[in-house]
Amino acid sequence: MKRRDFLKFIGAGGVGTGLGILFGQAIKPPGSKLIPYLIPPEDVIPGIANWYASACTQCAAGCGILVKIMDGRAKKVEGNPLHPISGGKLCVRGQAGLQSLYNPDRIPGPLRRKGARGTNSFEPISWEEALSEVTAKLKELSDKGENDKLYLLTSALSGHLGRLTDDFMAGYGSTNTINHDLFDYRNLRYANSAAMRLDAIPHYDIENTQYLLSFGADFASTWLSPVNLSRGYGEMRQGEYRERGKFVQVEPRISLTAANADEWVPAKPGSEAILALAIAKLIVDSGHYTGADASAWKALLAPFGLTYAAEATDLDKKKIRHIATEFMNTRPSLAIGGESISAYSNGVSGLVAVNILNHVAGNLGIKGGVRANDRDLFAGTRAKKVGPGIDALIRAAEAKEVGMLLHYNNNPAFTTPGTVKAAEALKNVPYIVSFSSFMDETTVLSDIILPANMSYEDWGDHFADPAPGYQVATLMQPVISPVYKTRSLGDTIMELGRGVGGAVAEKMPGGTFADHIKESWSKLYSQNKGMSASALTFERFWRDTLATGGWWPEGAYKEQKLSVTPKRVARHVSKEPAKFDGAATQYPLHLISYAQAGHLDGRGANIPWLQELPDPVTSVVWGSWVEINPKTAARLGVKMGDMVEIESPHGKIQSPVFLYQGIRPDTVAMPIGQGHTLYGRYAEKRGANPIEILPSTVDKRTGVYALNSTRVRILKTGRPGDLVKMDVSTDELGRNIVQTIAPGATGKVPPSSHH
Amino acid sequence: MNQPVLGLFPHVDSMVEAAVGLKDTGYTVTVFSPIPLGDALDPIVVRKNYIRYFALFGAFIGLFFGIILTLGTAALYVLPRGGLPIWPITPTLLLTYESIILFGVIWTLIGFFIVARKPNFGKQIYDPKVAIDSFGLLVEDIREDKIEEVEQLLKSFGADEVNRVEKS
Amino acid sequence: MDNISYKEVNEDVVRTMTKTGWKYWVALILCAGLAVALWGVPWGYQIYVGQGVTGLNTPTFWGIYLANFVFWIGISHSGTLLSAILFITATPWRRSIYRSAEAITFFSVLTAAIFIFVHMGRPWNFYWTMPYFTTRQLWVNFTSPIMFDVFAISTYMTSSVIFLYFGSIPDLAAVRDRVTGWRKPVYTYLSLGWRGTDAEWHWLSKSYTFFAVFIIPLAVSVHSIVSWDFALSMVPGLNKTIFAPYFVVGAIFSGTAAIVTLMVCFRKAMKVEKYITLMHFDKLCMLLLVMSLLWSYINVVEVFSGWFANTSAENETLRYRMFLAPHSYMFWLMILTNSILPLLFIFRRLRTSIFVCVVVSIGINVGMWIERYLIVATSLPRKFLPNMWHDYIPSLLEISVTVGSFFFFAMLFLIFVKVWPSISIYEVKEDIGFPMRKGFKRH
Amino acid sequence: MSGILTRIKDKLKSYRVPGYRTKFDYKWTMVVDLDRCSGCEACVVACYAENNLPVVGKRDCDVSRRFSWIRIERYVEGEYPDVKVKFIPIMCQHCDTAPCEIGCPVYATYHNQDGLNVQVYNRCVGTFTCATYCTYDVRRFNWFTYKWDAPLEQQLNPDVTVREMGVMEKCTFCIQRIRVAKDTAKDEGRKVTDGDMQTACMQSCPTDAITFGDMNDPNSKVSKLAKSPRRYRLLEELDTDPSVIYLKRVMDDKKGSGNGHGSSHG
Repeated sequence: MKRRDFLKFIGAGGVGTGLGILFGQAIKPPGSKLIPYLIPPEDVIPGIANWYASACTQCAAGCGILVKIMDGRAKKVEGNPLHPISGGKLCVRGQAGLQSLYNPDRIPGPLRRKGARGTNSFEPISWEEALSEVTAKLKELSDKGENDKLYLLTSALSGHLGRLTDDFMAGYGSTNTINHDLFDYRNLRYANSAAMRLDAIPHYDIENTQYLLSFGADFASTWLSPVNLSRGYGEMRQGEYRERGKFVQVEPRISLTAANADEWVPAKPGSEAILALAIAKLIVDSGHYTGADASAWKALLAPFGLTYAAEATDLDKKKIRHIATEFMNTRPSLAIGGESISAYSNGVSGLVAVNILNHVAGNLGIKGGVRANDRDLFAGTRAKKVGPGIDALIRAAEAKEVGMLLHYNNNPAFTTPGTVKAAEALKNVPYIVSFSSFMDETTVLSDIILPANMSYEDWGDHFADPAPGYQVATLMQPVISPVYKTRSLGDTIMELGRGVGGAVAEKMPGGTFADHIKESWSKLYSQNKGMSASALTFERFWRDTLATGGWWPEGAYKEQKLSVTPKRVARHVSKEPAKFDGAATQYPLHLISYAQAGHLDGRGANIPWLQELPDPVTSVVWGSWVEINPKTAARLGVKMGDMVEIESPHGKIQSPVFLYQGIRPDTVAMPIGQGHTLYGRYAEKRGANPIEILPSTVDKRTGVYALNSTRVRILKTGRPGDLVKMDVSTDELGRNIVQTIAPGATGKVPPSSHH
Repeated sequence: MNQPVLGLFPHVDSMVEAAVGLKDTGYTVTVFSPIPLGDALDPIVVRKNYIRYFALFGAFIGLFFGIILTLGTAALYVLPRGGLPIWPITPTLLLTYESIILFGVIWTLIGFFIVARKPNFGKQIYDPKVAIDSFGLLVEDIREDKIEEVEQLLKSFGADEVNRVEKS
Repeated sequence: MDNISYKEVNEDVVRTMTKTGWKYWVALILCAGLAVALWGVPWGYQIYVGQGVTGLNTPTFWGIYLANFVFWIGISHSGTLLSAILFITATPWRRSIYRSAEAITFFSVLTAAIFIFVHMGRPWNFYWTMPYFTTRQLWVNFTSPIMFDVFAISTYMTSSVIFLYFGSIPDLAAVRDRVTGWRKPVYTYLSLGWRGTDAEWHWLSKSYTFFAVFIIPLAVSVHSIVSWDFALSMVPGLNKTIFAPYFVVGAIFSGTAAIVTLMVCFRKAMKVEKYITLMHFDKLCMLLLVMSLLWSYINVVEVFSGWFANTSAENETLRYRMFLAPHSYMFWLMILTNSILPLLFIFRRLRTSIFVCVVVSIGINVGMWIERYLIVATSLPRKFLPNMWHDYIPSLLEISVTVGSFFFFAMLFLIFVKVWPSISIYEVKEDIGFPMRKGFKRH
Repeated sequence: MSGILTRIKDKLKSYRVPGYRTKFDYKWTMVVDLDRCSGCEACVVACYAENNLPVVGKRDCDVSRRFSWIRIERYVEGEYPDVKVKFIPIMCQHCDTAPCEIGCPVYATYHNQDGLNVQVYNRCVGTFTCATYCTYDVRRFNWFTYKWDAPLEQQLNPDVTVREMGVMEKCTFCIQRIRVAKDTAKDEGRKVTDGDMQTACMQSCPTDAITFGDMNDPNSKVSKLAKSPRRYRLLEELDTDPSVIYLKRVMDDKKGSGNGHGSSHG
C-alpha cells in the first residue's frame, strides 16, 4: 500500500467514525444527558405558592387583592377575582405596592428626633420607650386640660381602624380629626350630597352605559376607583351581547382617559360647568325632560344659552348641540365629573352641574347611569360627612392652637400649595407623633415616629366607597410578618389609649387589634342579615371571609330613586366662571396640575417600578415635565426637552418641556408626584412639584385647594432639561401599527347612529 | 561509495545545458536554485502533478464533513427555529462550501508535505549559495573513477565552483 | 529593477529583519503600549462591568464594534485575495508587495476576529459557538449567519496563514542561511529543511496554485457572509440583496487602499524603495480607481433602489442616514473620500505621486470605515416601530477600543517585519529575471 | 440500517415541530383588543413583578435600556384640536417564523413544542443577533448585572431566573405559569384549558384587553376572538407569523389606516 493511499484510508476512516458517533447520538432518546444547557425556562420546576386575600391600600378604592407568598415573602399582588371592585384586575399602583412594602427607605423602627426639627436627624429607640414617651405626652396635654388641642391628621382611614381612631379621639376629648388626601373627592361628596342627598359616592355604571360623557374624569389611571371603572370601560367598548358604547371626554388636555375617547372636547379651563349646564339646557329645552319641574329647570338654566356657552367654552356651537342630542337620545347615557371640572375655585358647582345634566337626561338611578350606593355597613355609626379640611389644621397650627398632632399616612407639606406654607405652620406644633412608613416632607417634622405596619403586615378591613351598587366589605390580614420593626397602628393606638387611661382607655377594646377586627366582624355578622345568611356560624363565616377576602352580596343592587331638584342646586348654579390667579395679560397660560398615573398625589414616587414606568400619555420616566402645545412652544421659542421656568403669581418652578398636540394652546399641564425634597432615594430631588406654585384658593364649601386655579407664564432658561422619555417618535408614518376600523365597519356600532 | 558532486553555476542556461548533458549520460541530477525555474527545467525532467489528487481528496472530505456536520448535528437535537426546516438546504450548502475549501487547503498542504517529503531536518546535501544567486547542479550515482570527469564537465559548462559534497 | 543583483536582494531583505534602529523599538513599544492602554484595559473593564459601558441601546444592539469587525475583515481582503488573483493571472508587479499584503490579511482578520469577542455579551463563553461535542447538549445553529461567520472566518484565517507561510518557505530557508544565534534554529524549523531543489520548487508552485484557486472563492464568500450578518435580517437599511457584492467590492477597495498606505510607510521606514517602486503605486492606484467607480455605482444603486421602493421604512432609513442622524455629515464625507477623491487617479501624474497616494488611500480607509459604521449605526436606530427608535452614539470606551485596534494592528505589523521576510526574496528575483549568459531573461 | 432509520424517525416525531411536521400540543396565542386597551400600563408593572425585571435608573432609561418585556407604544396623529392618541401593547410576538431564532448561533433561542419562542439564558453568549433581527424590538439585554436595593430583592419571583450580565431576554408568555398549568392538567389527566392559567399582563389588565390561551383548542376564547373581523397582526407584511393577534381599535379615524389604504408619508 502506498503511503498516500494509506492516508486516504485513514481520512475515510475518520469520517466514518464521526458518522458513527453522530448516528449514535442521533438515536439516543432525548434527556439521557448530564445537566444539559438546553433547558428552556419552562423546565424549571415551579415552587409552591400560598395566596392570601387582602385589600389594596395604595389608593382609597379598596380593590380586593391576592398576595402570592413563597418562603414567607410576598412575591406578587394580584387582583382578587372574586372581588367585585377589582374582579381579579389591578392597576399600576396596586401592582407596585410590594415595592412599597420592601422599600429600602422604609422607616425601620421607632425614631426620636435628635437635631432641630425638619433636619431629618433622628435616633432609633425601642418601642417601649417610644410608647411610654407618647403616652406621657398625651397625659401631659390632658393634664393641662387641653384635650381639644390634640389633632389627628390622617388619610381617610378605612373600616374599623377609622372607627378606632374616632373612638380614641372622642375618648380623649378632641373633635379635631382631619382627613386629608390630595385626591379625596370631597367636592364630589359634597356635590352629590347637596344635589342628590347621597352620603356615599354613587356607582357610575360605565359598564352598562351607551354614552359616556366625562368631564375630565381620568378614570383610566387615577380617578375614584380606576380598576373598577376601567373594567366597566372595557365592557362598554367590547362587551359581549351589547352595542359598543360611545365615549366623549371634556378636558383641556388629552389625558389617558381622553386618549381613549371617541371625541375629545377641549373646553376652556374653568368653563366645563357652563358646558354641562348648556347641554342640560338644550336637553330641557328640547322637551326631552318631562319632569314636573321642567319649567323650574328651564328658569334655572336660562342663563346658559348656547351662544354664551360656545363663547365661554371656546367650542363650536354645533359640537355642543351634537353632544346634547347624542347624550339625551342615547339610552342610557352617563355624565361623570372628574378632576378637571372640580379642581377650580367653583369646583362643587361643576360637579353639581354634572348631576343636573344626569338628572335632566334621565340617567339617575338607572342601569347604565348613576346608581346609588347603600351606606356602608357602618351606617349610622360613622357617617361619611365631609369633615374639616386640611386648611382647618393649618390655620389652627398657625394660630398655635395645636397642642399635639398625631399624623399618619399623608403628606400635607407636599400636597398643599406652597403659599399655604404647611410645613412652616406645622413647625408651630409643640409635639408631633407620626405613624408614617416613610420619611417624607411632613414626617420629617415630627418629634417621634412610631412606624405602623403596612397593610400587607396588618389586620384591617375596608368598606368600598364608591361601592359597585351594593356593599363590599373587604378584610385585610397580615400576609407576611413585618419586614421591619414596625407595629400595627391599631395596636399602637389601643396601647396609647390604655396608657392615657380614663375615658380613652374605656373606649379602647381589649386584646389586640386582630382580636378587635374579629370581634367587630362578629358584630357585623350578627347585625347584618346578608352576612348571617351566608354561613351558619360566625367561625365558619370568618374562615370563609379570610379565604375569599371579604363579604359582598353580589349583584344585590337595590333600585333606589335618585333625583336633583332645582331648589337644592339653585345656590350652586351660577354664571360666574372659575377664578384664576394672575392677570391674563401677564400670565397668559392656564396651569393644569393632574395626578400622574403612577404617583397619584406623590406617594408612588418612591417606588422604582413606578418611577421607571413611562407616563401613559407622555412616556416620560424618572422626572416631571410641562406639557405645552407645539404652537405655543413655537411662539415661546422652546422645543422638546428645553428647561423652562413656570411662573405663577405665587412662585416659580423649573421643568423640561414636553410638546404635546393634545393640549389647548392656552394651557400648560404638569403632573403631580415628583419634586420631593425628602422621600427616599428614588423620589428625592427629581423633577418639580407644581403644587408649590399654586394659590391657596379653596372652594369655601369644602376647603379643597383648587389645583387648576392659577395662570402661569413660561420663561425660557436656555438650558436643556433632563427630560427622559421612552417614545422617540409618536408618528406612525403610515406603517399601520395601530390599525383602526371605522365604527360601523364591524358588528359593533355606536348606538347614536341608529337614530 | 558514491561521491556526489555539486556544481554551482551563475547562469541558468549553462546549468540547464550541463544538466541535460549529464542526464543523457545516465547520471542522476538534481537542480538547486534560488528561484523557481518552471518550464526552463522541462528538458531535464517533467513531473506529474500529484497535488491535485490531494486537493480533490481534501475537497471531498470537506464535502462530507460539511454535510455531516450540519445535517447530522441538526438531527442530534431537533430544535426548530424561525420556521426553517430542521435540515435546511442553503446553510448546509454554504457551510459545506466553506468546509470544502478548508479541507481542500489543508489536504493540499498535507499533499505537499508528503510529495515534497517535508519537513525534513535530517542530513541533506545543501549549499547556502543556492539560496542566493547560484544555480546548483547535484550529480549523483557517479562511479568513483568518473568523478574527475564530471567535475571537468561541469566546469566546462560554466560552473563557477565544483565541490564534492556530503550530507550535512 | 534592472540594477539589482540577486545577492543584494537577500542582503536587503535580511537587513530589514536584523538591523534594528532605536526608532523601531520606540515605535513598537509605543504601539504595544497604546494597544494595551486603549484596547486591552478598556476591554477588560467592559468584560468586568458589562456591555453597558458602550453606547449600545435597545434598537441599536450593534455599534462601532461590528463596524470595526467588518472594516478589518474588509482590510484583510487586500492581501490574500489580491495576491491570489494576481498570482493566477501572473501579474508581475504583485511580487514585491504580496508578502506584506498577505500579512496585512492575517493581522486584520485576527483583529476582526477579536472584535467578535469584544462585541459579545459573554465572551468567556465564546467556545460555545464552536461545534464540539459536549455532554451538556451544546450545539450550534448552522442557520445562523453568525455561524456562517465563525466557519468562514476560521477557514479564511487558516487558509490565509497557510498561504502566507507556504509562500515564505524558500525565503525562510534563505534567511536561515544568513542568520546566527537564536534565530538560526527558529528559521531552521520554519523552513522545514528547504533546499531549493527542482522537485521542491515544482511541488511548491503546484500547491501554491491550488491555494490561490481555493482562496479566491473563499475570500469572496467570506465577505459575502459578513454582509449576510446584516442582509439576512429584516431591518430596513440592512436587508439589501446588493450587500454581498457591495461588501466584497468595498473590501477590496479598502484593502487596496490599506496596502497603499502601508507600503508607503514600509518602503520609507525600511528603505526598500528599489523594490516597491512608483510603478507599483501606479498599478495599485489604477486598481483603486476601478474599485472606487464600482463602489460608487453600487452605492448609487443602493440609495436609488431604496428611494424607488418608497416604503416608509426605506425612506426613513435613507433620510436618517443622509440628514438626520447624529453624525450624518459622515455620509457626505464618505462620498467625498470614496467617490470623488479617487477620481484624482485618472491622472498618471497623481497616481505616481506618493503624497497624493497617501492622502487618497488614507481618505478611502476613513471613508470605508464610515461606510461600515453608517450601515450599522444608521439602520438599527430606525427599525420598524418608531416608538422604539433610538440614536446610537458610541461611548468613549468604544472609541478608545477602536483606536486601540489600529495600534494593535500596527504592532503586529511591526513585529512581522522583524521576524518574517516581508518582501518575497525569490519572487523579486523572478522579477529581476533568470541570469542567462547573455544577461537577464524576464518572464 | 432500517432499524436506525426508524429510530431516527421516531425521534423526530417525538418533537412536535410547529407548523410543518405534526401538530403540536398547544399553540399559545395572545389576543390584544386595542378597542378595550386604555393604555394604563398595569400590564407593564405586572410583568416587572412577575418576571424579576430590573429597574435600570434614569441614565440607562435615557439610552433606551429600559427592561419592560411588554410596553405600551403610543402614536399621536393630527393637529390640535383633532388629535388622536392610539395605544398598542407590544410584547414578544412569539413568531412562528421568528427572525430571531434564525440568528442565534448557539440555539439560545428556538421554538419549543408549544409554539413558544423560548430563550435559554444559560446558553446565551450575547451576540445581539436575535435582538438585531427582531422586527418588534422586544428583546432586552442585560447590559450590567443588575442589583436590587435590599430588601427589594425579597420580592423576586423564585420561579423565574434572575439573569446575569451579558444575556438576552424577552417576554416568555409567562412560561413558568404555563408550566404550572401543564403540571396540574397532567396530574388531572387532561389538557390545559382556558382559565387554567393567565399571563401576568392578562391577569392585571383592568379592561380585559389581553386574552391568552390555546389556539389548538377550538373552544378557547382566543380561538373565538381570533375570528373577529377586527383581527390583524403587527407588521404582518414581514411574514413573521406572530402568535399575538391584535383586534383593531374602533375609531373614527379619517385616515382609516386599517381599511387598507395606508396614509401617505415620506
